[in-house]
Amino acid sequence: MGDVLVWLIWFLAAGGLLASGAAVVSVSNPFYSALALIANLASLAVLYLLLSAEFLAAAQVLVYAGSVMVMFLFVVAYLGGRADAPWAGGPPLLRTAALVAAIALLVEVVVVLGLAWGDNLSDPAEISAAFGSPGAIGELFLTDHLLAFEITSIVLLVAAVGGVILGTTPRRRGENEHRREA
Amino acid sequence: MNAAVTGAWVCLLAPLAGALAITLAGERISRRTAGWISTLTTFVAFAGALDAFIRLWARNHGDREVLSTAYTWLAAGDFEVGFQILVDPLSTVMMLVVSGVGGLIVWYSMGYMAGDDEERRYFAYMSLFVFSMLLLVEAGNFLLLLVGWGLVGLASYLLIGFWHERAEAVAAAKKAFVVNAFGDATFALALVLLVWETGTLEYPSVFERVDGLSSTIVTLVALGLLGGAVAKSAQIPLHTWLPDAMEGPTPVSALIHAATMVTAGVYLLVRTSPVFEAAVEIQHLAAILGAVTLVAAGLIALVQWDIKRVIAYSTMSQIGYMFLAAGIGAYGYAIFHLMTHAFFKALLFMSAGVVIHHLHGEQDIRRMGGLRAVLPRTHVAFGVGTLALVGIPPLAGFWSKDGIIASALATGGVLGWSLYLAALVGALLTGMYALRLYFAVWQGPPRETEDEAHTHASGQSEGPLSMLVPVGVLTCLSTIGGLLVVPGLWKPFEHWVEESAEALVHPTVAQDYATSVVAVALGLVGVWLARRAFEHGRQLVTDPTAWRILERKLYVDELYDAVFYRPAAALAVTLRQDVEGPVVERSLDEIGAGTLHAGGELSRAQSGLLRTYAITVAFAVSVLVVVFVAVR
Amino acid sequence: MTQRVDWWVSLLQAFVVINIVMGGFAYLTLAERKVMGRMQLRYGPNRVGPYGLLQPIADLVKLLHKESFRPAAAIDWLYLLGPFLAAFTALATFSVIPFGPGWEIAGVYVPGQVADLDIALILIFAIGSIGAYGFIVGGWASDSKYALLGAMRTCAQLVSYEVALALSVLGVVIMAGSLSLTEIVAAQADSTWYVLPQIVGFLVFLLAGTAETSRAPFDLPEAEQELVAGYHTEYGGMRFGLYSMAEYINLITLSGLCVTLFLGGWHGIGFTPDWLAPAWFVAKVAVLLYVFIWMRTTLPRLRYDQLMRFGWKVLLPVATLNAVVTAILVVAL
Amino acid sequence: MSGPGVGWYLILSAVVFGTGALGVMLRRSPLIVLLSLELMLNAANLALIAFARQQGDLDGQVFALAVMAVAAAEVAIGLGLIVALARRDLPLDVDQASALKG
Repeated sequence: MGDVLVWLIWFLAAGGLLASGAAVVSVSNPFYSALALIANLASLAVLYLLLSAEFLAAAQVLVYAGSVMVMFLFVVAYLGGRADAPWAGGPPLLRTAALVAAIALLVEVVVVLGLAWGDNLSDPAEISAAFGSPGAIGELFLTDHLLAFEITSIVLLVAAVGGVILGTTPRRRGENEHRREA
Repeated sequence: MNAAVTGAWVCLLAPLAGALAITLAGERISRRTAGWISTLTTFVAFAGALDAFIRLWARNHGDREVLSTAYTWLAAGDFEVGFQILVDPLSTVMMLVVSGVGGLIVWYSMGYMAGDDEERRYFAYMSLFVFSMLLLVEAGNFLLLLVGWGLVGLASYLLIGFWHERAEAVAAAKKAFVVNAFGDATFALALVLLVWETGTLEYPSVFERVDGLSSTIVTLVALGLLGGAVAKSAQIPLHTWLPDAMEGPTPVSALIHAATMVTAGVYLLVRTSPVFEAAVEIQHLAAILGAVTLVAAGLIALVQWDIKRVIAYSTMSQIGYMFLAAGIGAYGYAIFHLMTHAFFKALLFMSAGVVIHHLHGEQDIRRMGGLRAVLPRTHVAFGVGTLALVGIPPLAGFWSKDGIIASALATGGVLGWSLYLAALVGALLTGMYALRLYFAVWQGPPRETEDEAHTHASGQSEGPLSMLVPVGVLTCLSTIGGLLVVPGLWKPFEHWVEESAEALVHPTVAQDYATSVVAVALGLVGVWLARRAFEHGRQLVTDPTAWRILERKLYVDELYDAVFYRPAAALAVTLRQDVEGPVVERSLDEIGAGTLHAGGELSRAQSGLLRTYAITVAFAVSVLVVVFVAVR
Repeated sequence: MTQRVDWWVSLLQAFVVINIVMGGFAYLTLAERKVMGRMQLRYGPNRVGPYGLLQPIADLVKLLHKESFRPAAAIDWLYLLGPFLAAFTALATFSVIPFGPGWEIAGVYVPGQVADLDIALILIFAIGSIGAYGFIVGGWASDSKYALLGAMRTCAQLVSYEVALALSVLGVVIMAGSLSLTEIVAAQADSTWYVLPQIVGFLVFLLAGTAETSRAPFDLPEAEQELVAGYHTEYGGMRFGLYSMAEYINLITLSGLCVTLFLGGWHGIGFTPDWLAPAWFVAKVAVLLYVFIWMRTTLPRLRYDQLMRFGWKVLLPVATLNAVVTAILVVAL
Repeated sequence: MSGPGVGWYLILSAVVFGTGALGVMLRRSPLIVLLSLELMLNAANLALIAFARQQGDLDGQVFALAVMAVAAAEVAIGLGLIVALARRDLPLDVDQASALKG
């Protein structure tokens, strides 16, 4: 019964993921697009839980859905009518090329996956209860991946400084209070 | 840990603290405060040195060697170097000399430098120098010794070029630095060889293993060390920087270029004597270089006109004696002469400083004369210094210099006799140039500049108290400082130093006194010659060719110019014209033009549109995936 | 450590807890009106029932009977989604807060909270941050200037103070060495209530929490003099009721969290029998709620730039410093 | 692990990635381009975490966390740019922003 339940949840989450992903790309209003991405993130969080990545699921919801996307909605609301841009357009050649490229990528990935399917994608490893816990991930970050951790922190710092500078325009100084959330 | 080491650490760190305090305080303290900080920290260092000395004295004979490690400074595999100091009889003597004489000179500087625009910088440099010199003499291993060695070079460079708006001072500082860097390089190479061959830089283990090395290696190591010593101590052939270094302030000349730094070479020879004893040829080479230097410098000193340059050549000459002593293994006398020389040479420089101060910067002895009436106390001090230099008993120079000459006699053989003769010639020359200087400055009728100065500064005394007291102290020391070694009577100093480095020769009492008679007689002959020349109003060197050769300092500078500088400059010009221009620059131009052209063509692909980029990337990736899959 | 819990027990427990919390919300509104009344030298509601005790019921009935109108330009489904999202997340957060040690009732194990998770603390913040969407979506969908401005203020304020809030808790996490609320409570029983060593964290948490729940003096999003009623200007009837409920339940949850993290959770002073644990928990929460009401009647509202400056330039550095110092001390001692 | 194998997650990830790529290549609103980019990053994250589960090795999760942090930074800067564009009354249309043209 548990097996069926997992499959059911997987199908629901996968369906949500695909549908919301399609919505992100296709709707014309950025506000809806952002909402769709939030739904997408929620579906992803469910999938992460199925993959025993509890901490990542929570972090995803907290950081991504909770803060980043709130900021996104904030900006969309702030821009109001100016946020609307033409859906697509440009030369039809460009559109065709884009479609061809995307489909080519997709087909290739599926083909590559199909080639590898039988060999080593079938049986997942045994894992302990601590798999995906904050403690285990934190320890990895401070030992094996310390450099990556430090570089990430520098990237964040640079982004924070960049955000402040972008928000501080000489023309209207008073408005940059909101931008600091970056 | 025992207290002897505490004093030594205090001695080492007090001047550093002073230098840091002055530097960090900047303009928040007055110039005078800066001077006091520097002076007092140096005297604190002296107190520490005294403490260390007394406590070491109290220990048993043969147990007077304490190594104190603060922490492991460098470690690479088995190789370890600690930040450590060595307190033994030799280093305590050096500590006392450096901090004691140093303290007096820094104190003197407060009067001499008063009113200079950058006194704070000056005192910070002085403290830095004292720290570096103490680090050099207290260093507990070769690497730390090299650190101190380099730092004194730096401090010397900074202080020679202290008046950096004067082109000559800057040039002299550069010259000193370059020549010293040459010595530092050979020194460092010697250390590299040592690490390579013995795997350690600790004194005891190096000295222990040095006998096991091949003679080539030992010779090379000794040669490298000697190179460092020769450059630092301004011995021929690396002596050219010292006379030029007189561009610095006079207290600097007294401290660095007479009393302490230039004698570091002698200290090195004595400290590392086991290495030199394992490479006898090189040790003898040191003695020979010393002998050559002491004669050549004495000769050049006969014809110089600049008061400070005369004293500078005299310094070279006296250090030649010390090298001679260290080279034949008379370590006790080498260090003894180092100490007495520090007293009377610092005294000479400081008295000369009073004269220069009085004459508002005039240094040419042709424009001096008859100052005895104006500066009576300085005259006495200068006179004592001169007689001590010449080696008239019972002044300090007599005891130490004659000990060296007697040791040369005791060595015997062709080498010993040649050195003996050279040293005696040196004694004669010393009498001549020292008295020539003395008469030119103090006796005779006053010259015109002096008149001007007199009218300008009517009522001016011989300088502030801070200048006179150190001069007085040094006068006393120059008078009685030599009594620490009286042949046949007692030799506490020699025994003390020789606990660190056992001497190879011990002159008999008879040799000692016989030498003294000859040497003093020769000195007096020199004095008599100078007196006669002065009375007849002519120079000591009358032959114009000889005069010219000596005035051009034996053409060493010209030789270096011709051998090293000109070929290098010519090569550089050739390379610039024939390689840099046509080959390198032209090719760069071509590459640049080609890149520019290619860039111009390629830039047409840069549409600036996000979507075209994204599509291009996507296509590229899909192609790459196909390639990778196909290749696998 | 964790005993197996039957799924129907959890379901039943969730039902009970939700109802208790909703009841708590109802009487919190009454308590707030009464307390504020007394502080402002008036009586507060006292007509419906003895001492006005039935006032919440009357309010509920009124809200339910109101006509549910909405602006013509509002975006239907988002306009409806907003209040539900807000109320749902507010209720969901309470599920991980422990209010007792767990009991054995008639052979069935009943845990001390609805769900015991290793990462409960992160989960609370995660769900809490989702709650912000209820406000911004509702405000945006109303298609009204006041509502939009209120929503944007809420948005900025929530995101800003969430950082300080999360950082203020870090000290507790470092000291307890766990993100699990039950373990944090247990760690406090072993040592001391973290309000003592973490007094700085506690104060920052209290201030940032006040801002997170948009309570006075940080109630900028609903500043009635400037914005009518903020993001729920265009809401009426039970939809307004849901927003109101979300805010009050958030306040209760925050107080519960504060009790759990800093005030020893359900542990009492001295020996506490297991059955009395929830009472201690409720008592501590009640005290905190009283403090919040007290603050509302006492302190004047901040200006918006002051609010932002306070959050970023005061609370955030203090919280960071607190976390760093705590980390150093924990490692050093 | 009961339920779907890693391959299913990977296919899912590929499809979402393709969708995101399509959005980046087709849409003209910079906001939606940014959102599509996030979609692509998340698809990559899903693949990383799926592999982490399959290998029983947390490295993949660590990378995913780093990707999240970088994505947050990227959104912050992207939004900053968009707001800066809007403040200068420039059109919010990636086809009209070609100042970097060579």
